[in-house]
Amino acid sequence: MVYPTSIDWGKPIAETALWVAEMINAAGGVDGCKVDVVVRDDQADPKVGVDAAEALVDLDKVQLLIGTVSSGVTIPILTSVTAPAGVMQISCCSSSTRITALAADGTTKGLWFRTFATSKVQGSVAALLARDAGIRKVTIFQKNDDWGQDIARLAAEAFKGAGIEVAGQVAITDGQPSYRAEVTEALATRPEAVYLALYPKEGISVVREWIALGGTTKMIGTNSLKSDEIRDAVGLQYLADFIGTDTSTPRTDSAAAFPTTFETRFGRPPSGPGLPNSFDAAAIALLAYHAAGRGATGAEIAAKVPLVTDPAGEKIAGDVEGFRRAMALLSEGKSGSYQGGTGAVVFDRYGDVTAPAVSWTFGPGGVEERRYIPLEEVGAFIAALN
Amino acid sequence: MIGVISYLAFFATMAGILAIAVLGLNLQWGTTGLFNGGVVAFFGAGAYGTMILGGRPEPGQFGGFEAPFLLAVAGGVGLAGLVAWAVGLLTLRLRHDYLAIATFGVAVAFESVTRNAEWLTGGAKGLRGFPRPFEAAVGDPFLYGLLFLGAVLEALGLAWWGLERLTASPYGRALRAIREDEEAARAIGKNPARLRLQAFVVGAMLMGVSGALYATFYAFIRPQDLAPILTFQLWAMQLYTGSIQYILIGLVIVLMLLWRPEGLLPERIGRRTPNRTAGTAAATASKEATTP
Amino acid sequence: MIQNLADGILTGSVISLGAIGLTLIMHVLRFANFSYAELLGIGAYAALVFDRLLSALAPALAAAFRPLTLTGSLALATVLAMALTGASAVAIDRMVFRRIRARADPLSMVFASFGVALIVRNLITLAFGHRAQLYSNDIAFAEVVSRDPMLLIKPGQVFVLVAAVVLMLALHLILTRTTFGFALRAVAENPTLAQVAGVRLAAMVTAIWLIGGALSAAAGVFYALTNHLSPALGHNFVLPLFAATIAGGIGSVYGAVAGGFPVGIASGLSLMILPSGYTPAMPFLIILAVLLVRPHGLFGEARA
Amino acid sequence: MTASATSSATAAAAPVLEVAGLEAGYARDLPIPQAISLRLARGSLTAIIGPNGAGKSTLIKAIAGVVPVSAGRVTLAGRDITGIRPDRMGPMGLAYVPQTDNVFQTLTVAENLALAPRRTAGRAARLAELYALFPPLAAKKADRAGSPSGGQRQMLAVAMALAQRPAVLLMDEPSAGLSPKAAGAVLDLARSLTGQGVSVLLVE
Repeated sequence: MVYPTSIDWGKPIAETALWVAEMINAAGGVDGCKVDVVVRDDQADPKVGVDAAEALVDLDKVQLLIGTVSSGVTIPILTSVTAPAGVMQISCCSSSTRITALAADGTTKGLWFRTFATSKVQGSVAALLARDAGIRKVTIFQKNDDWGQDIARLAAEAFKGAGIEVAGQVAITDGQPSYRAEVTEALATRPEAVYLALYPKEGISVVREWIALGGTTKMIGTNSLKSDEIRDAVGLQYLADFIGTDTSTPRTDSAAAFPTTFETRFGRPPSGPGLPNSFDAAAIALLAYHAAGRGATGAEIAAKVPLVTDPAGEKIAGDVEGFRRAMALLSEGKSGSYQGGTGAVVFDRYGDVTAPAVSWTFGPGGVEERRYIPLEEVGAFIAALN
Repeated sequence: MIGVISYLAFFATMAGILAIAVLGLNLQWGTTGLFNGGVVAFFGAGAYGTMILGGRPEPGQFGGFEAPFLLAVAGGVGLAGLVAWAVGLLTLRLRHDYLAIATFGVAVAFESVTRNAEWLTGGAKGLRGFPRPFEAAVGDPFLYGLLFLGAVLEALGLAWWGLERLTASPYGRALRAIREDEEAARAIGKNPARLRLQAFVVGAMLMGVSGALYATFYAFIRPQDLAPILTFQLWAMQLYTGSIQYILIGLVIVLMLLWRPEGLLPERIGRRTPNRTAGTAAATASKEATTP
Repeated sequence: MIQNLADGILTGSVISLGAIGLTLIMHVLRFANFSYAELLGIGAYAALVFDRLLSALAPALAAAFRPLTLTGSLALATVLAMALTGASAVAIDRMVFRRIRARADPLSMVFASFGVALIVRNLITLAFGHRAQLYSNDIAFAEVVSRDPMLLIKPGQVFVLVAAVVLMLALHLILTRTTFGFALRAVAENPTLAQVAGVRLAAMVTAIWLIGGALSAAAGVFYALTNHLSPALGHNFVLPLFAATIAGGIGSVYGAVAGGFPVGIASGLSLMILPSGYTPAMPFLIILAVLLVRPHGLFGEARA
Repeated sequence: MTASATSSATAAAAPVLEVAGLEAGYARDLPIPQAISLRLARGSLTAIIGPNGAGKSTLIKAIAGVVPVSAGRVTLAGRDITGIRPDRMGPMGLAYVPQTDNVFQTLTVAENLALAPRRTAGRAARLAELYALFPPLAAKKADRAGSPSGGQRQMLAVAMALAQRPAVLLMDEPSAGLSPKAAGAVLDLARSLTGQGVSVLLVE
């Protein structure tokens, strides 16, 4: 397993995956063997990540690699380590649509899966929410990295598809002393609302500057801004019109149960990003491993993934009991329908999942959910855009 | 056992690839005394040039000419040389810290272009490469890893041999003369400006080779790979090895940097001059102290 | 256009203030100090601590001078932070740079300065966390100075500009009216000759760190006043400070002042020519442009 | 090194400056004076002559504390001053005028002079004396020291050294780059100083 364990938001993601391994072991282990998870840190750096993955594949002889978070690290691992070596790779959190393209042209050899919906869902939902709010002209602030460029491009397409004018796209490179020039530039486009595809670090500067210069308080932001830091630094009085987007878990029992079981195990609610996704990635991967048998190769494990996520199969819960039942089913060659922290996971042929969405806003007590947008509505909207 | 060898081969491949860039740095700084603070720009030019020429076509993306591997690498290296030539014309008359920061700026500007010129470089998400040459034909990843390492070491050996020949030749002596005393070199009829530019371009082309192999190895290149820290890592390798024989060992020595600022072999390094630009003197001293 | 120019001047004043000490250090100690900009961070956070302490001790000080968000306690805290940062700069020199100076070459100094920068940044993170902090949560709205052409200025920025200019004037008076100032300029021009003329180099180096630290602290507070504090505050200024120093000419105090403004202004104006993603490259294009015309910077002299 | 020492005055019994077995500089890039010994009498004018690159300059710099001494001793009026910091030489009674870059070009003439006696007693009086001694400097007080002619710059450099009230004055090629007339004036000045009890050591 490769995750950025040295980074504060990366550690809980790794711990969640390890927790799954504990439960699988409690349920009897993969094909009767105790799962031994080797964790390596990628520091969110591509060179470190590739080195870590290479060591896992060569030295530890893994056939299954779980990881990692940043698409920029996941992609080189996929193209230079796991796919050439025939190792299956599953990630909780990489959202880049570039991986979809890699899967489409066969580079990933069907060895790749992820439990995190691509940026397309969020970008499209932003347009849906803007349309519903009657906004006709937006300007986009985008973090100038792969994620920001990706989601801003997808959002811009969605805005245009929904008949909303994109008046400007302003790139925000992190680590600059001042974003005043960028904000001035955006101000000149006189938008009715701004779309913020930013992280809190530069988001605070940009939003405060934007408001101080008299910019509109109508703002639509990505899930990356879901933090108290923004609320405290900008002030609730200026965030009344803010709408956030996020992908969501379906409103199923299994998804609803996840926070409770997580809190029982760790003594705190699952507040960081990607935790249910990490849970599901690990669970699906290990169940598929079980189905393939202890000596299986990466390709053999990958081939068993559809058995674990068969919508027609028996429902499998994400706990020790559920895993025990699932492994019994799989040993008999039957399929199951895994119901995890992100609901019933189904991969498309490129290893991608789709997801329902929510809109949220800042409230006195923290982030408050506004509206749940079911999978069907998201799907219909995206289809209508094209 | 095969796993250990395979991992070591992977590690040695990376080391070998970076060592080629260090050879380039050694020619620029060690031999000619040019303080290049923007190694990643030339490394990046090699990598991006190779990827654009050799990559597969993608919608909305310039490049993807699927050129044969060696042609793509030659193009990348040529691009690195071209960038170096233009940069050199502009900046080589500057000295020391000015040159360092000006070239550092070139690297930042280069990174900026790769991050933003999406049509050309794929933007921040990077540029996807081509399947590694002969990988499909070889089939076995372990064997292929060894073969790739062999090719890298061959390139490294070739570059090394070439540079050894070069530095031992009268031409190399002229370069060293410029580093030591430009006025004297001019007096004996050398054209320092032209020699410096040539050394700068040749060094940058070696960095381009390194970048080309790096991008080939990862089959992927993106702006984050061109972070300034890479320049400093290569500098550390160059500084704390001094002589090109020790460049591979340098990888390990980098780690000692923080708690051994005086270098690995302090007792063998000559006394330093406070009056002169002591960097040159120290580098000279350490280079000669470690050359057998 | 006018707006970008005005913004550039305001950013430039902070950069200039930070670059003054750096130019002296780079010239006298002859190494590119990559940890220097961390002094801005030290200063800004020190002022935060003093501000919280003072406003707790004397609540009357916590009232803001309208229309600024600046409070009496922060003004006092800034002065204290300047002193503390100057002292920290001297302490860092004694603990790290002076030892390396004695035995190794300038490149080791450069690498050591990287180490120092990392340590300072991590210490700040350890003590204050990653989160952005603010002196005051109020947002000071910009005043419309003119509608056509549109010109918006924040009162805080005007204050920063005035305060920065006052500090620079004070430094100018010290440099031109006192023998201490003559000695400082003498050291900046030619350290060896200054020693021959009877100037104690070690004492002047200490003085330079003190002055540089104090001015950097002021720059850090001024920046945080119109933006916010984060552990990366200093780091974000490394490149603009170098740009200002080189454009002005290493070793020239007036060059640093003159260099800060073009760097700030060009960063603002660059958006009129280049897409916003290219702004980080802007300071270097300025350096290149200046060095092409004047290889030793605007105010620099050729040196041996 | 092949330098010969000539003295205009007969060496007194107690030399004011004594150099014994001096070696200095670096093997790598400077000519090394080896085992040099010399004695300077009070009020004497001594010149060291030798070919270029013989190490005369390094010798004088070593005495002044600007380059490190690797062996030997320098004694000034009986006190060992070997290798002490250059800024402590002035108060000890030894002043040094470098060959080039010997004034601060970005400072005014007055500022240059004001630097030197910072820690000397009777500073105002001394400055007045110097301006009286060098009227051209008094006339150009407010000018940048980089602007006057070579002769006047050399004059300023000497004045800066004299401001420290030295017993011994070291001059490194004081006539280099000057017009014959200006060079003559500088040498006259050096000679006149010996009359005031200053010992002058110069290399040419």
